[in-house]
Amino acid sequence: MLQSLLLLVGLWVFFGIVGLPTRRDSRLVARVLFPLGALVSLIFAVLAGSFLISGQAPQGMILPLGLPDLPFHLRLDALSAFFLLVLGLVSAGISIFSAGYFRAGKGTAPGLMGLQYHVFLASMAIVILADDAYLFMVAWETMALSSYFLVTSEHRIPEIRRAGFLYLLMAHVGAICILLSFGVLQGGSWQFTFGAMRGASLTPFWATTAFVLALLGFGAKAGLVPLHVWLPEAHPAAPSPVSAMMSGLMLKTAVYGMLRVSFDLLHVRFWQWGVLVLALGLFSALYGAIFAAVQADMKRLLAFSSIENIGIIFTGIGLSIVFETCNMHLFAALALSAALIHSLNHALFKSLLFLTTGSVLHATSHRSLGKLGGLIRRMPWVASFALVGTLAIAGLPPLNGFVSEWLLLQSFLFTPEIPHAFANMFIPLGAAVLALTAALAAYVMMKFYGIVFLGQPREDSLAEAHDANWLERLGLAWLALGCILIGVAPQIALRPAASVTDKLLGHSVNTSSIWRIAPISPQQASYSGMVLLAGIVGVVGIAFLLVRLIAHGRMRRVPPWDCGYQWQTSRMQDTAEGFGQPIRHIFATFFHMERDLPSPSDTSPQYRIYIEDRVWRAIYLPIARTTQKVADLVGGLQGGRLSIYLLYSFFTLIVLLVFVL
Amino acid sequence: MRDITVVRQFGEVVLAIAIAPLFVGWIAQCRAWMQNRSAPLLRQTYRMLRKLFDKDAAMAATASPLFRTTPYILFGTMVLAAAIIPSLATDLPFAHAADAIALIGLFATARVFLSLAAMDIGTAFGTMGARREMMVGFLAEPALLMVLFNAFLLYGSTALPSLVDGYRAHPTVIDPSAIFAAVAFVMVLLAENARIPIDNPATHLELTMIHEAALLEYSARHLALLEWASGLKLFNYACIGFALFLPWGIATNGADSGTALLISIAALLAKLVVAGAALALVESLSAKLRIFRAPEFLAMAFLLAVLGLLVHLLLGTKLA
Amino acid sequence: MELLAVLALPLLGFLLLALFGAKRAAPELNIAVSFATLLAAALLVLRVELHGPILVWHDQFFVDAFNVFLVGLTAFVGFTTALFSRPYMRIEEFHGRLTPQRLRLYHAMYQLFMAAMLLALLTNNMGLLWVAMEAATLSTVLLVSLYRTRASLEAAWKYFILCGVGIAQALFGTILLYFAAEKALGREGMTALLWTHLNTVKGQLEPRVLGLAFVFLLVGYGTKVGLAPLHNWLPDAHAEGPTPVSAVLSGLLLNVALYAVVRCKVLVEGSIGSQLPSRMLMAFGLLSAVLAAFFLWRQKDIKRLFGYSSIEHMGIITFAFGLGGPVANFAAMLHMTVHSLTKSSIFFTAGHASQKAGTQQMDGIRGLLDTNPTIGWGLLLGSFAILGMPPFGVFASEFLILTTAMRVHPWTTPLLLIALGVAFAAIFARVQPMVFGDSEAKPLPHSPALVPVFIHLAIVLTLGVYMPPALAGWYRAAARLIG
Amino acid sequence: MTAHAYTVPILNLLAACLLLISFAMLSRRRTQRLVTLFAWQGTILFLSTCLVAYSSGLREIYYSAALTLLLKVIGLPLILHRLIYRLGAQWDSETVVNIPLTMLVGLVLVIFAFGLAQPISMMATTITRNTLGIALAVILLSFLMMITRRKAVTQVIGFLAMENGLFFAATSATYGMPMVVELGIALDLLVGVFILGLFFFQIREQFESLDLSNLESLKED
Repeated sequence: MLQSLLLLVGLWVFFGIVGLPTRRDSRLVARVLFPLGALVSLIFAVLAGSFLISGQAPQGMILPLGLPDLPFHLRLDALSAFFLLVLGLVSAGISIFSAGYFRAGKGTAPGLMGLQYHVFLASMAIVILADDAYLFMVAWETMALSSYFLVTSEHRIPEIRRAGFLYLLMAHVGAICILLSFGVLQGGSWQFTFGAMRGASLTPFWATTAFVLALLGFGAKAGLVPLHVWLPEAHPAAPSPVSAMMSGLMLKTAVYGMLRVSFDLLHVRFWQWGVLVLALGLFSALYGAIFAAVQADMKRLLAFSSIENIGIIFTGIGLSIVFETCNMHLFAALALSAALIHSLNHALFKSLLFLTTGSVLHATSHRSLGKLGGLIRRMPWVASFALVGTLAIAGLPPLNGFVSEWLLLQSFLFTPEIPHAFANMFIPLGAAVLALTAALAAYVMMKFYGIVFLGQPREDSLAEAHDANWLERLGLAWLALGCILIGVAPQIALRPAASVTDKLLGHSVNTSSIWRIAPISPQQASYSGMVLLAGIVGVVGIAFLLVRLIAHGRMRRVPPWDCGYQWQTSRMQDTAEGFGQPIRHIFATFFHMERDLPSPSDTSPQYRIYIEDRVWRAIYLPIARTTQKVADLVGGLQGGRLSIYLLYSFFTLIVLLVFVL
Repeated sequence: MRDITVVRQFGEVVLAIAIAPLFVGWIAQCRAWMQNRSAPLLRQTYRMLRKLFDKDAAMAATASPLFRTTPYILFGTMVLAAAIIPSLATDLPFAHAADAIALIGLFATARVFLSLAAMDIGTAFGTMGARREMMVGFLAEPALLMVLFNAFLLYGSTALPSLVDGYRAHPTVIDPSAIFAAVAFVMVLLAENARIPIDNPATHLELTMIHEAALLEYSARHLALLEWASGLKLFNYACIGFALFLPWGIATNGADSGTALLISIAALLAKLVVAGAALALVESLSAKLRIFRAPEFLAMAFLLAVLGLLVHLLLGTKLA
Repeated sequence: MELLAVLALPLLGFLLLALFGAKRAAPELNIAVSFATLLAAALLVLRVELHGPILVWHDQFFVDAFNVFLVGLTAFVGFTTALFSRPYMRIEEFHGRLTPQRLRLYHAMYQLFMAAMLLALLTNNMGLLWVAMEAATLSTVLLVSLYRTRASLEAAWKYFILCGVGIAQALFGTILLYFAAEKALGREGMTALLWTHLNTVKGQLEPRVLGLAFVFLLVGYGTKVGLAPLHNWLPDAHAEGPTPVSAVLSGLLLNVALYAVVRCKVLVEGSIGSQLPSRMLMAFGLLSAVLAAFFLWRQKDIKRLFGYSSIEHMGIITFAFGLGGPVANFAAMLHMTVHSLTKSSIFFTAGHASQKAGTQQMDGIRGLLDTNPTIGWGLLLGSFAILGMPPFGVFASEFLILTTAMRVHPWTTPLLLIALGVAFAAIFARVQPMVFGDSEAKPLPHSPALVPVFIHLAIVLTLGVYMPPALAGWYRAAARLIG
Repeated sequence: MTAHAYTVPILNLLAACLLLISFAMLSRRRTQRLVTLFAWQGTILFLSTCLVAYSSGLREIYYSAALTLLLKVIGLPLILHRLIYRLGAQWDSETVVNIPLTMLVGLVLVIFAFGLAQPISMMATTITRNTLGIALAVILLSFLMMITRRKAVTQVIGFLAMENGLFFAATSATYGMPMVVELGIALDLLVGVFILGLFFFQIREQFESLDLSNLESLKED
């Protein structure tokens, strides 16, 4: 199993290299290599899934590479299998879409792009398979590097370069934190294999240090507030399939790492850890949702929504840690499965949405919401797939987004008394924030879909927008199908998640029932998307027939009424800023806003609003300024005068002499 | 046994569909009395629906399929919701398919579809209505969830029927948090159903309307379905309220004799009459808020609900 | 006798080139001699690998696990630099910055420099080590001042004075060492300064004297390593000398100087039996790494930038040697190897890049990937390698160093984190615009020789994912030796 | 040996002279004077080395004494004089920073050096052991001189004086280093001075003066 998985990874790299020589001609890469890559992804998913369902024992393997005392260890267990499953399922869709998407043009040559893309894919797989710190770090940074190249594929645009720089910087600093965390974890055994780390016994202080460092590192990659700043820059900069990969899959590797370290290596030990993660997750969720609501660029909007979803996932993780440390294993399992399933769901619908933005970009070459609109008539396919994604990410039944949020709320609800008063008070508040976030997400996605696809085109150029080609449609359809299936039959996702929690926590939620999920017990809570869907479809159908029987089908096409208002243009629709207005109004404290409103007498009124992340001013700019100050200070040492230099070495000598005296 | 429950389920749904417009009419009547106007007939709402069904639909030229299917979807979701809520009896097959959280999900779905449809035509007022609808929604929804959480925590279940059963099992218990929850719930109900002080269903004053702005482009049968759906929504909310705070008379598990059913129907009607009157009273006594004040109103509801939750955790009665 | 060849060939080359250095074929001759040296060194290394350490000529010369890989490295980088300098110097001549006479000086001094460093590595006699270091300084002084511009003269002058004074301290340290040693070993047969002998009797050496000696040796050789605050000569010399010289300075000279320091540390620590020398090394290393990182933040000149980056990495290596223990020493030697390979390759690309742009100011260098992809990719990958991005070897050593530090001296890790983070931000922020974007630079008169760049990077990459057992064996043995 | 009765005091006397010359160098303004002083320093070094050689009866010390005579008494001063003459620098003097202060610092250094050398010289077996402290003091003083000087030539003289100090230390502590090393050092020194000579001219033609204030352009700005 493991060998074949490795072989598949090798295949990916091989495809990438094969495509390299084709300089400007993209046919081979697009029409052959990407589809093949998608096929490999599919097989990948099948293998991982079968491993997961069959519940086999973990498989290990050692490659004769790496450092002399530390060859590359690989290991396939339930946790990694689950994330490999996610990787395979989603990347299959993305690769197919990319086959239709990437064309020769400005920016990186297709061959090189293909190489970077597949290396990115492979490195993510290795990150998940790695079983020693060194291989993990190598794969981790390779992942960052390849994605960096993908992000900066259109490096002639300064903003994109800036985004790439910020991204790689954050990634690198985060990586160093993870590395230090491993340094603590090996616990003086000088064995960097995860196996040794599992066995290492750490004092509470060191364990907490390792945990916090890991949280910093993985949080930076996952985009937890306040380490999220790179995310809304990098995602829009990248080509859409890459954004889909980063948001849908790369962030999940960070989730994986967090789970691996906290549950598998550190065997969660203190409830305070859980509360910390919980607080961070909730804050990020709310923060992301609020900022997504005020964005005017569709990809930035989706990026912030990624921050929100990551926040939700970490909320689940934190909750699960709290429960686990309070010996409520069943609820821990519930919360963890919620987090896992939400990872899968987010991977599905977020990549779906990013891909649709890609199609929209190709069709209209506009990213700003203020220039789009009415595309549902020009590109019905993309619009309908996007609708699925929108409803799913908005957490509406009967689609998959609702399932994970439902599970998470369940785990929030049925918390019997937690022995720690504060945690106990914290839980319901958390539930409240989560509910608010979910509702906000609905608002955000409504804005996204409504402005891009509904209403009147805001630009004349949109008239000749064309629908996606068949390969792109195939990719979109694949992901949309995933959203629907998991929504209707949550067991598909719950079973694998349960087998993960079985291995990780020794408990798992009840997945006995076929047609509904009742994680704890049917008396307490149960949900069946299937029945719900059937119910809606049934009632709608009956209603439709009845209406047609009782009444008539007569209908006239008329110009819109709009309260009889006559001179209406497409410019009178709400803009993205308009939709953001209530949020800006309610959560004003979150933003740093600069507005200039036109005066009534203004003949050519200009309305401009500039919204900035407070985090910049609060954290990052001060850091930059201090660095600059210190650098100036240090610069004084190199004053250019030889006698001063001699003085330095003289004093060094004297000081050291005094030291040894 | 099983078929009986199915029959009961079906009967409940039919009843809900049937009397929802009546409830709306009743409220209108009460309001008229209180504002000593001459009241419309009780069956005025039915008439209006019939008239609308007869009319030819005038569909905006730019409308997409989404716009046309939305009324049916809205109606469908509301009917489904009615099927989930234990208005008459508690052992309902559908209740196992979707608990209270799913119920809120359903309402959210309905809202999102309505707003999307409102944006579809691309008129100024349509989009405005959609935006405001969602704004009210994203504040009201969590508030409602929090209200439900109180009961959930108390009875350890998210299925409304089991909540009712729980109440019936311990009729004496009154949780101190209930009072917060009740107030919050009423506020949410007002907001969600486009009632004063948030919105006024009676007017089409462009700048203040919320719900009506969303329906602006609809006509004839589509409008009828939407009106009916909003009537159902109000009815559903009322029933949720009953299930949470005054569950008396609802036929619980086991008690599925005809008499119990009759009692429950009678109880439901009585409650509706009172509730309608009370609602009308509230609406007549309060003035409509500026749109900017609406968030504060709902935030208040949300905070009340959360407060109730904390109160429950502090000095709530613990049940086995 | 490979060892003799290794020492004699560069000297021969020095004489030849001093005579014919101005000829058209001088660069080729230079390459040939360097290649011969490389071959000899390869044979020597092979011999050591097969038959173990060597100790010859009344024990005056020796090769053990610690210096064998350095010998190989020095000869190798010497050869590749000679390869690179052929077109580079031709271009400089074409641009009229150099005359054939200067080229003769350059070639002769280049070989002399190689000879001096190989001698420094191979000699067993601490006194000769000092002489060799001084010779290396003198030859490089002439190389740094090759252009005879104001800036280059100033740089060379500072280099000469600072390193001269430093080396003088080292001499005093050596004298003290001898003073302590002669009691243990006696004056006869000049064995008193032989490292191997000293190492055997280090327990009996007078701790007080050795403590004092170490301070002088550390300050002396440390100046050449470029440890802050003795580093001031380094950026000037790197920026103003011709690029091949910057490459060998960074790639080889610093290594050799550090090698000398470590040899001394082994003796002293064995004698005084306290951790003091290690502590000193750690302090110097940390200080250099942090200061250099902040210096990097304010650079405008590309070669100056990478000069400071050399200081930073030397700091890290010194810190690692200070940490001690098998893992840290191992990592330190690995870092020595990969750093010299990476840094020299970076200087190669940087040199061509600035030749192309006609300036060393980084604002003037833009869009390398456009105009000359090989240079662009070389510089980009090289920078990523030096910044410790896997799978390049630099990451492997930093991985080991950081994890060790985290266990042994956790309080140092925040400083290291700051140093690495700031350095990353500084270098990357400057390399990215040079590599990406558009550019309007003219093509070069001679096609650049970038084969060495990619050979170096390939080796560094390999070391990141696979280490040949022989090398690992030497590292381990040397790590044990250093303790 | 009875010789020791005289040799040791004489040696100490010579050492004292050495220290005195170093202080004189620290205070001298005129470049040419400095060269002369440097020559004197070499002479004293030569004498003391001969004395040590005589008293210890070691052949090789005679060689190194000869080396000193050639290099430090005749060779280098001659070269320096020629240089200064050729550079036309014989009359130029420089403003040394506040001589009394420098003297004070020098004094402190001497004390420091003695304190440092005291315990070590106790261990020495040589008859000249007490002079080790003086050697160290000479080194530090010439270091101080290099720091305070502004002119290229004077800085070099300081550098050479430091070499003298080192040589003196070698002889006084251990009767000199092994011959190979001695030769190597001497060679390096010679080459170094040649290179410096080269430099003077290059610097002159570039900057029209040997004032080090010209060589301060390479810095962080």
